[in-house]
Amino acid sequence: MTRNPTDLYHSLIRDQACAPRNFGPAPPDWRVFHAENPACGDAFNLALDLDGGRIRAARFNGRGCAVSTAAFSVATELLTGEMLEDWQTRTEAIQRWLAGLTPFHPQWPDALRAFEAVRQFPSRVHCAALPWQALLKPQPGHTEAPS
Amino acid sequence: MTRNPTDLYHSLIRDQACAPRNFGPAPPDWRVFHAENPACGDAFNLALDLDGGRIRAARFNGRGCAVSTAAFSVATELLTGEMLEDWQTRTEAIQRWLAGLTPFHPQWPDALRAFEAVRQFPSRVHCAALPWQALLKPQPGHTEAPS
Amino acid sequence: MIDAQWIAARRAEFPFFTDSGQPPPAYLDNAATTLRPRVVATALARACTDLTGNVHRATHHWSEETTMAYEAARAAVARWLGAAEPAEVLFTRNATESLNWVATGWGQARGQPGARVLVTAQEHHSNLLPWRAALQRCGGACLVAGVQPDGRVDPDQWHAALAQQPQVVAFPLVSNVTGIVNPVAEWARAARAAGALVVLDAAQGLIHHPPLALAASDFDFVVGSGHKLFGPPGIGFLWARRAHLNWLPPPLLGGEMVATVTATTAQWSEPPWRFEAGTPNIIGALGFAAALDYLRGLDRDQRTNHLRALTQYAQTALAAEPGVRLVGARPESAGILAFTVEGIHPHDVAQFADAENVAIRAGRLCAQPYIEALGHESLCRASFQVYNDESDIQRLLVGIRRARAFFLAEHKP
Amino acid sequence: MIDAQWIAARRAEFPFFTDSGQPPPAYLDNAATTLRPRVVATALARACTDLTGNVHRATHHWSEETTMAYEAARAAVARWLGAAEPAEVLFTRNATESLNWVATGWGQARGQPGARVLVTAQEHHSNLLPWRAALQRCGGACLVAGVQPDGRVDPDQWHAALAQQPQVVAFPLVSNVTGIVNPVAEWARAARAAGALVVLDAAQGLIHHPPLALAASDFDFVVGSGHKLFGPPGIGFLWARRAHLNWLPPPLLGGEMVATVTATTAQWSEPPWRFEAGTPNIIGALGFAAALDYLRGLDRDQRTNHLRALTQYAQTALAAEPGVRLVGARPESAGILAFTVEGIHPHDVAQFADAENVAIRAGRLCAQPYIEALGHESLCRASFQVYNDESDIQRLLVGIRRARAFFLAEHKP
Ligand SMILES: Cc1ncc(COP(=O)(O)O)c(C=O)c1O
Ligand SMILES: Cc1ncc(COP(=O)(O)O)c(C=O)c1O
Repeated sequence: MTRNPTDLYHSLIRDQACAPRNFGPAPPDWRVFHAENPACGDAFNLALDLDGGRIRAARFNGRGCAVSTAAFSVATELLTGEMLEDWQTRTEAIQRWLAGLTPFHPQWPDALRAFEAVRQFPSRVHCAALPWQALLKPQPGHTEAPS
Repeated sequence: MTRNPTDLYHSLIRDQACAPRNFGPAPPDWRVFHAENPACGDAFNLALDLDGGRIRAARFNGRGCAVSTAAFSVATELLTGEMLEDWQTRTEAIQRWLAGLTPFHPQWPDALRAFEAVRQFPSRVHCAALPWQALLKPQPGHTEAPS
Repeated sequence: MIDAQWIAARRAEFPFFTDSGQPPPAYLDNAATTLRPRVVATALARACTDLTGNVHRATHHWSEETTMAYEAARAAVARWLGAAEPAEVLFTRNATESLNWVATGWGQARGQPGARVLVTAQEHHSNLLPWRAALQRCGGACLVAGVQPDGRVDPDQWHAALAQQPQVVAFPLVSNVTGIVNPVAEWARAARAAGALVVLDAAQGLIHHPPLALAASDFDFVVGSGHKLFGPPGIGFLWARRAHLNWLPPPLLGGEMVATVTATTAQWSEPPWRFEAGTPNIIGALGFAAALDYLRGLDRDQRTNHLRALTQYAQTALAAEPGVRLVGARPESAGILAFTVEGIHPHDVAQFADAENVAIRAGRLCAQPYIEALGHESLCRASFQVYNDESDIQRLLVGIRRARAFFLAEHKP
Repeated sequence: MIDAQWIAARRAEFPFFTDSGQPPPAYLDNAATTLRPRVVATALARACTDLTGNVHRATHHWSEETTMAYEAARAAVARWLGAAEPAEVLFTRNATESLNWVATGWGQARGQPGARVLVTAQEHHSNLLPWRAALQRCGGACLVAGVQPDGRVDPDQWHAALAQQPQVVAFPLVSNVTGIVNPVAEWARAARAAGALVVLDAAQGLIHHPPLALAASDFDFVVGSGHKLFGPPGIGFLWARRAHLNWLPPPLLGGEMVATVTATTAQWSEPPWRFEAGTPNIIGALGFAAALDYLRGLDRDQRTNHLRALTQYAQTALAAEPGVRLVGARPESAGILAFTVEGIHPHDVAQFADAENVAIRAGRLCAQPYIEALGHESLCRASFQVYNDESDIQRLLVGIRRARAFFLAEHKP
């Protein structure tokens, strides 16, 4: 055991987890995305105020661990003012980076680097990936199980 | 490997397998019992001419290995003149003896001892037990599978 | 009665400890899966090397020997469970599969519109979802007996539901979340008296439980997993009374389980083989039997006393820890302790525990409805075994304190 | 090209030979299950000892390591099969279960009254009974392409049945009875062109087959078993195209395969985990991966040449033996040889072979309809692997001669 959890909880992650930005309910006409991490019981809604394809504002709501909370908090900041589609096409690559499979993409915003240490903690990759997974899951977007 | 197959094929077994007694079709009004050994593909009918509970005559039909053929041949000889129920209540005990779990019962006819060596050949126990299993399976007696 | 020497002797039997440095790691995730004693690894390697050929198939002596070894493992499980005969024990891959076989098979053979199955709000998903699916298919309804705030199943709700005459009553021996031990003998008696089939999910807690003596019990089906009993993962059992094996449809069709196949029909083999289509996990079965052997070699009273003492120690220590709240903790807990740390997500607590070389589990614990009924979204869980001692609990406390120091201290510069 | 030195090197890798005396036993039951090289036993023991905790469940690093090892085994199988991604590989207990999952799942999701599934008269029961059951449930019909007297599937019948537009076309890579290698790439192309789902039972013959390169193939589902590939029993695979895993219903419900469970609903996890409910056979998966590693280390050409040469040697030797009749023997046989001995039941032949320390299989070989189509009730089968040589065949001949001497000589005194 040489991994240090304080690496994982990079100061940005801790800050955003303890004082998340853009947290709370969103107006009902915003588009809602949903993601869960069944292993830890995290469940979040990400709400986007869309103007055509552009994200005017983003908010999130729900409960989860420090890493997933911070990931959503950071995501709301990054997404504001961006084209939704641009980030939707990026989510696969971000998840691959988090999983340690590919290097950081130079065109991604630096704030994402706060999650660099997650790459050493395989069971936390899902937490950090959660907002990006959500982007591909507009509600209702799950496979509805038959029971 | 110290087991010798010629032990298994005790002279009585070989004789009865090569020249089975009471072999061939039986009149249609005889009561038919059926047993199979799926592992080797043995399948036999045992037909009894019943007078009340007493077996007037017994015949068998089908195809199988030397051990099962001899077992049916011997069984037809042993059963003739006996009460069906007496042998039905005995079949469990005979199978247990064949499986090597219990000693030979002094009241059983000596001819059964020809199958003594089967006890050293676990995969042949089923073959020798087949006629006794059949006794509990008057036709139709199998679980009909749904396909 | 925490006997350091006894624990040291246990640790010496588990490569997990002998292969790791000092201080020994604190493995407190035993409810997920137990560690495996060296004898089990040896049994697997030996079975892999010594057993040749397939079971129940060939005339050659190697196959006969393999068959005998596999059937001896079945007999060992049957003996351990107090079953009437080995044929009542089916080898499955795990308790989840066992429960699916019972629920799906019952639904196919006996499910009717309006049929009712009674479960508890305490269920592991594996004893809930198969029943819901089976009932949905046959047009029946699932009755769920709720839990009290203390985590126990509400007896009034349970008896009221039983009065609705469910065809099946299923419940867990021990909750995998809170370690609560259910009054299963009493429930089984009542359910049987009400004419229901009684299904016991014994995946959790069987390792510490007095012998179930199934032959003389009121249970109809009992399931468990080898990997919670010091055995390897991938092997479990379904015990069923002989009579039920005659109506339970075989879950898988194909080689080995069939006696005769014609162009349009098929006749199944006898139980238990009817339920074991294809080549089974022979090596896993032998590993499981070796684990039961190991378990039988440990004095039961000593095990029980150790577990009780350590659980009480842990309950006391965690209850006294600032910010920690126990969930559903009871004196009779089967070595499982659920808790939360105020203001910190269980996942983050577990991460800090891991940094201290302490394994605990965090999350929904495959029992989401139960956890929500207790007012939580996720929990931390520590669970104990023969190789755990007080220092493991102390190390867990260190992890908790570090997590609190990190997250709750004033951290802005 | 039977290279004694190469065979000796192989034998040294299998404890079966190094642990037994001289002459080495002749294990000719490889179509039932292969022997296991030492590296597999080592891998099992190591996985049992070194892997701690459950997969996909916990935050602690032991569980993470176990998860990574298990997923690496999945990736190894996927690579070996040439799958597009590891998520297309589901771990099952054996090929039989894999086929049941496909047939039952297809029936549930897509079975319709009047649906048709085309199989061949060559099928192992495991690729026949699940389809018949699924079709019976949905009110469909099973089309069976018959075989020619030489044991091969009749191409006219097969194409005529395909013209009836079956929804599914299933066939074996290699017959487990005669070793006949089917033109599976050609069939798959035709079946796909006809709009059918293509299911390949690769339980038999995969070990000798050139890489299937599944991603670029015309198959939709492929199944196999580790124990026929030098791996342990109790672990198999179902490969399915990613798109199919979205409609295939999960066969077992419970822990691990579910994401969210509410009072009335449940949302499944992503494939492949959706299909692996409960604690999986982690150790078996690692043993399987070790076996594939071993297999990959053996030069493919050398293996193929060895097998072809030995099969031809055996075909020639047995064909020349008085009283022996080959059944369905062909030059391209995948190391399997079916035969009868006139006047002696196959079971009795196998018994005399066993007395010579020769393992062969006798009986219906889990393919009763095929054997009956070939005009038999049961057969003897010898099947070959990298560790077999000519002396094994010679010893089999001795057994056959002894059986004939015993049963066919004038024996009355
Ligand atoms: C062609 C074929 N299909 C299916 C099977 C079933 O394999 P398993 O017993 O591993 O499920 C076999 C094995 O005998 C086989 O040869
Ligand atoms: C109460 C209970 N039931 C069922 C299961 C499922 O066990 P398995 O994963 O071995 O199928 C578990 C294991 O977590 C359990 O604790």
